[in-house]
Amino acid sequence: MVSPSTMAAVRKSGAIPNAEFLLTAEGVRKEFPGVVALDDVTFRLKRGTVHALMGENGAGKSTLMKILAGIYTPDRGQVRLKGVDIELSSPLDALENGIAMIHQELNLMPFMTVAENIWIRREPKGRFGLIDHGAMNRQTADLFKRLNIALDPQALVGDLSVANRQMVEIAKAVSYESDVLIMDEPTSALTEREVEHLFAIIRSLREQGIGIVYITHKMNELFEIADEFSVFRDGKYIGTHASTDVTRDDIIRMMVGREITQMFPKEEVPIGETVLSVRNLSLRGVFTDISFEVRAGEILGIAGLVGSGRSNVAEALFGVTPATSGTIAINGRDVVIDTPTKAIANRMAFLTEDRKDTGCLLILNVQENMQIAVLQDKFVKYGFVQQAALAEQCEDMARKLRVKTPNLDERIENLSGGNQQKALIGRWMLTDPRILILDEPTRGIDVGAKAEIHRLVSEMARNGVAIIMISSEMPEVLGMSDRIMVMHEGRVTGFLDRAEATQIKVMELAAR
Amino acid sequence: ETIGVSIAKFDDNFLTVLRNGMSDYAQTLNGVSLQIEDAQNDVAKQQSQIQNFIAAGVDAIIVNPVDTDATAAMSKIASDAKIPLVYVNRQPANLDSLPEKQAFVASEETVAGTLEAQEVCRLLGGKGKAVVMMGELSNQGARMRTAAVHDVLATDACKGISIVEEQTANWQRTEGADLITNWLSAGTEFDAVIANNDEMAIGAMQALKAAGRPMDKVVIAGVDATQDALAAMAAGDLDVTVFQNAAGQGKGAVDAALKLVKGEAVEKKVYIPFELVTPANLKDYQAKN
Amino acid sequence: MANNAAVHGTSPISPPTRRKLPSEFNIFLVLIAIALVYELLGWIFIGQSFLMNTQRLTIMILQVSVIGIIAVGVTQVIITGGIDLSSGSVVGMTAMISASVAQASTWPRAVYPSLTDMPFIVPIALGIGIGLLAGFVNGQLIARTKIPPFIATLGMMVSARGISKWYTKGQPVSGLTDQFNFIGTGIWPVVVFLVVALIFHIALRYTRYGKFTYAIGANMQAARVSGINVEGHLIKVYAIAGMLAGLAGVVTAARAQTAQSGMGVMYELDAIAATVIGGTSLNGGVGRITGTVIGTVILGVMTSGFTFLRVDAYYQEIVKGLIIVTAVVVDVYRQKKRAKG
Amino acid sequence: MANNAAVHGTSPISPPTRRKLPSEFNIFLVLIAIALVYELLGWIFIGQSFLMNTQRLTIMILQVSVIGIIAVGVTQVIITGGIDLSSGSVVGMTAMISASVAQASTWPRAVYPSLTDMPFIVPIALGIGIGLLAGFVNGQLIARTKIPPFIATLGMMVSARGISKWYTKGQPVSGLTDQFNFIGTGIWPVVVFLVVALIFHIALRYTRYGKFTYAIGANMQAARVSGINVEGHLIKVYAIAGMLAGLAGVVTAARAQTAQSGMGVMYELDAIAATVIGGTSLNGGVGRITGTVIGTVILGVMTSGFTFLRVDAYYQEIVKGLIIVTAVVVDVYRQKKRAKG
Ligand SMILES: Nc1ncnc2c1ncn2[C@@H]1O[C@H](COP(=O)(O)OP(=O)(O)OP(=O)(O)O)[C@@H](O)[C@H]1O
Ligand SMILES: Nc1ncnc2c1ncn2[C@@H]1O[C@H](COP(=O)(O)OP(=O)(O)OP(=O)(O)O)[C@@H](O)[C@H]1O
Ligand SMILES: [Mg+2]
Ligand SMILES: [Mg+2]
Repeated sequence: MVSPSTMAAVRKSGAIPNAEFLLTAEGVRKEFPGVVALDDVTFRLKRGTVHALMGENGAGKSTLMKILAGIYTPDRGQVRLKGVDIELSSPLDALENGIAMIHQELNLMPFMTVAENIWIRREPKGRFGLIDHGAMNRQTADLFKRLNIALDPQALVGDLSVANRQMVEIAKAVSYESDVLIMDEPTSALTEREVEHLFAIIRSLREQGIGIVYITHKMNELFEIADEFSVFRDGKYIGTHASTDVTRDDIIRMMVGREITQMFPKEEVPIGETVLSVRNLSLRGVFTDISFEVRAGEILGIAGLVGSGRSNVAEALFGVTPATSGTIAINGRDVVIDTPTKAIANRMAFLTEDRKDTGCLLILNVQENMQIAVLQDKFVKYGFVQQAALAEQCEDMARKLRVKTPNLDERIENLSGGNQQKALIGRWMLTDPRILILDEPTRGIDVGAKAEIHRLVSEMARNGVAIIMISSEMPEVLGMSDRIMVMHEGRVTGFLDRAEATQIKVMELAAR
Repeated sequence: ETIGVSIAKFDDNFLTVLRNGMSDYAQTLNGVSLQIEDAQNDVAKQQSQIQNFIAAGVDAIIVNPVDTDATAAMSKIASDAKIPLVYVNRQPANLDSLPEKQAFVASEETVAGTLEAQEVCRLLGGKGKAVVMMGELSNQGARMRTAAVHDVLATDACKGISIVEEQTANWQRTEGADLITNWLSAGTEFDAVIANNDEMAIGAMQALKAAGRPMDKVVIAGVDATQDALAAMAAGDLDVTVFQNAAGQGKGAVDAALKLVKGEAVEKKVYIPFELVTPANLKDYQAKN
Repeated sequence: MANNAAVHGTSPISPPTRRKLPSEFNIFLVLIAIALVYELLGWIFIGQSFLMNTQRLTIMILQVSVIGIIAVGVTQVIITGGIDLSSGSVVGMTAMISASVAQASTWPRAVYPSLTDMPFIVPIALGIGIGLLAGFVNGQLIARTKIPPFIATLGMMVSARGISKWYTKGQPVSGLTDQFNFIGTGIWPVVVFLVVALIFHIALRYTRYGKFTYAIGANMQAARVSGINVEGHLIKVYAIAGMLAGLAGVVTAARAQTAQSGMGVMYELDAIAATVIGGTSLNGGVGRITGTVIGTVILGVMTSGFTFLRVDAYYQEIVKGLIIVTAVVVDVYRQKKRAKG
Repeated sequence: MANNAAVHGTSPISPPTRRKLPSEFNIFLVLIAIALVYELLGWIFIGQSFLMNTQRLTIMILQVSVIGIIAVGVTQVIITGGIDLSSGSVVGMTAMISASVAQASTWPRAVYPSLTDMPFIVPIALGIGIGLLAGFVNGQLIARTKIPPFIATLGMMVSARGISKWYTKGQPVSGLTDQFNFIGTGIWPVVVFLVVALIFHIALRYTRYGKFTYAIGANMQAARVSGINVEGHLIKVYAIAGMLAGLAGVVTAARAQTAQSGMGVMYELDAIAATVIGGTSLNGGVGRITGTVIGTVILGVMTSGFTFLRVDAYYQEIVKGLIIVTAVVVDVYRQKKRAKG
């Protein structure tokens, strides 16, 4: 075993050990209270390759990567860096040994500038040992030019959209000039355009001999960028293959352990009366003149580039940030919705796009998370919560949605992302809505869970619920929607029917 | 014998002298031990301390009341438990109806204000402008001393002295200094500073010096005759202070408590006199307090 | 529980059957430990039992019952992720105001000579009402102007203390009616404390009010999107905390049989300490009244123990600081350990 | 924002150059407004200028310079997302301890008769050292045991106050050497305050120490994965805050030419108020020393103004509470408006 600092010194000296694998993990085990996250897992990363990690939500992908990045220490097993046994006990150890990681959750400092975020701990110093902000901004501009990113180094990260923050994370990871770059679902907040951009960056890094670990739930990305992939299931290592050797169905079978026949189980259901009709809705400076209708049983997809204002429209509909003008009518009657409370009273439901910020009550348990919206008007008598009846409903719902959790008393933060999402869908289904707004319902969700969520959405449509679904994933929008509304910079640029909609047509409208 | 003692506030200079007087005296007596508690200026805490003393089975209790109006409840608790109780330094409101086996040892607060103001009046020759610095507004001593000052300055002999400003500096030296500086900057002119205690008087003195005012033009008066005050008087800066025999009060209280334990008769009120201190009799006091 | 796992799990990894102890259990152990240490030291040094003394058992809780009443309100505020620094000052203010209408006509210097000999319900209602009002103002400030609770309640702390000094120009208010004093005598303060604790224990665990309180503390934004009127609810919570501080003020005045403008100084810190010792997280979303009651009792036991063991007053504060820290350290440590094991 | 929307879009339009006012500008306006109100009221009621008086301008800052020294440390702690309740008590403790080795041999009752007439550097170094130690203990507790900073520093607050009472059994420590007293005379406290403020202004803005401080407060997890030793850094920050409280204690003793165990009571709240009025967010990640200096001066101006306008002592506290709240409300409101407009 060599200490991380010695290894770091060796790396700094420019000596390049000639090992076949940049980074390997053998027989790694990691337990959390009540969960075995990793069990005897093996992973080998070759230099100059893109190695994808695949697996359902909660399979242990992020946990393994966090071990390689020095955030967790494994309970058992051995990590080897360029053939040398090493114990990484802090993120700093990993960074100094050329391992950089883009985390699944954004890890940026919102009140600091883009440049400060990127160079934190490595700020250029000028006179008297003080930080040279000018040099730091120039360095950032150079980096951005190299990566072809158009961002102001002096902008506050808190003012950036999620997509741009993700680009900052990517630039920051690249700036470490590491030998190993781990990317944990870097594209979950990006649309096609930035994804292409990212792939260009990845390809050039690969040519420099850097090893890249790439975690994603998007199958198409796998075939486009990965050289080989490893599959995990329930914390166990299943296998490693070259991505040219297999088909999509093979991978799904390895991940899920069963076949998923239909990715978008959209049913044809009778479309009913108009339920929601929106006229000339505007929010000053954000979106303008949005008009559309949704009918019972209909799924209206909303497509657009990141930042086109889709989420803002949804938030306005639900009264989170009320519109400044325009009207909303439900079942033909004009309604005023300026708070979510009123929206719920009108039997609306809204699954927000940011699970962590506006969805989960992270430190509360699954049941408390599921019941919170329905308590607005049901299961309460004289102020007292009817616990028994409510618990039963939550149990039923969790079973129906196949939420994977030891029990409903488990803190929701210990669930995998996909299961959190299912619990949140359960939160809204309990309210028995007639209008359901879903904002990126399957972001960061594995294929199995995704198919299940799609099935649920179809089922709700069959029961006559009017559904609005915002999604940045083109196949999802095309596969699930009866009609697609496309937005660009806060305006509606067109509607497409299911029959006529294609990826190209949507992109044309979205980029106009 | 064990005597439980509840002191209103530990970080009060005067009460510190009283407390030490008490424990020094107890050490000279055989078999007397004191359990001294700090009520931190909290009535409720003091009441609880008395109850804790009773639970711990002390033989007698000495209380330096935080709030002299809250003594009725304390008297009742002690007399129900049949434990002797002595109030010290601050006059209990129920003084005239104290139950059996209870007594009071102190000096009369109004006397302090009166002695102080009379001497200032004399030094000014009955004419001039004075500023008054009060202690914490919720404190009985502060109110009684201030009232006495007003009374004196209302007498025929001293009517010529007007109070131009009156503010609290919370017994504190730095607050006293800041207050004076604020007054000076507002252009307030005065010939005398009458403070409820020495600390504020010393603060006043420091502020006046810092502002370059000649010290012989201003009469500065305080109460307590603390070491710092006596040193300031020796230096010719402080003109008047009033000696309150803290150690004497402490000793008197312990004596009274011991007598009550033995079932001997004790005066209901034991007064230890205040004494005026001026440069003339300064030497007599430098070894005391 | 083990059954449920099978039901919910797509692939049933059966979880190790964890017997779950309530989180206050830790701190209850700390309480027991402190009491036993005192008991032991008592036998060694004093030759007496610490616990086998009804008088002492009473005073232990009696002396902290006012802190406890405040802490019940503070717990709710802290669960929402806020803080209330004003409670001690509100105690002082409400003690003064309620006492001023509780004076007996026999008292020569009544504040309102025409309002003497009122039935005891009047001063009590007034005290609670003023507290409610102060809390309501806190809540309005926090919910409407979005200033941090720390600052809103710090402002109230300073202002309310000012009001209690101004109210009678610093004069204490005495000569209260026996009726009024009654609720401060004997173990009535303890009864009031425990009843209040019970009510809000039930409110937090079994009512919508409680569920919303936790939800707001866990994630305010998510609570809002889930339809909770966050502003309205926060106002309620701060108003209740103020109301309880008002009640505490009434009890304090009745217990001392007088009101004084300096009453309640620093009580807010003791109440917060009791709450946090009892397991409530200052980050919000976590906490229980049972824990707060235990935390409060720890403070009481500690104080009585000091007197019992004749700990020098100079050391009491030093040790008190250490115990507060140690209690929370033990709690954090045990929770971490349980989370691991 | 309409412009910004375009910026954040994927199409790489170069960002509009935003003219940025520093965020302390708001609070500077509040300061000016308060001063002008006093000026105006001064002419109307007193017939004098409030500001055209060098003596008053000096005392305004002099009387808050100790608070200011503490607030510089507190600002750094709050930027990391923490809080320090112990500073007032540390002032008391360090005042006592440093004064005890600063006594002149002419004083009859020196605490350490063999340590009189020491060169002034000894007591100053000792005071600062003790403060540093207290802060270091705070930092260790917070970083190692993960107890909330509120509790760790509350424990220190109680314990340090206990130590200062115990140290000389409550006796004041007087008869200090002229050398030592010198740093408390004239405008030296103001100079010390401004030098300290300048040093830490530079440290926060232009050194890695500062960047780490902001980073930890903005997102502790992000700071950690960026390779920052979060625990180590927190210990540094709390130690510095303690050191500055120690320095404040030395200045307090030198200014009063004596040390008393009750010194510094409630200073922590004034320091926190000054910090938050100055625009530092209690949520961490945001704040500047310049703002804190302005916030401190606001407190001083307010106090001098009260005396100047002869506001009744009973009303002063009530008004002080209102001003603290109003200052922060104005700041929050203006920031929201700027964010919108
Ligand atoms: N800090 C933690 N405490 C408790 N359990 C955890 C923790 N982190 C992860 N887990 C659990 O470990 C398992 C593996 O989680 P991990 O985040 O590695 O999954 P993943 O494969 O990255 O899933 P996803 O695709 O949803 O990101 C899950 O069951 C998760 O609930
Ligand atoms: N709170 C906010 N502050 C500043 N800008 C905001 C805020 N909310 C949204 N925006 C900006 O408004 C624009 C529209 O954002 P919105 O989230 O509605 O877009 P979207 O199409 O849903 O994109 P995404 O896929 O990222 O959710 C974006 O440029 C976004 O940066
Ligand atoms: Mg993951
Ligand atoms: Mg969106």
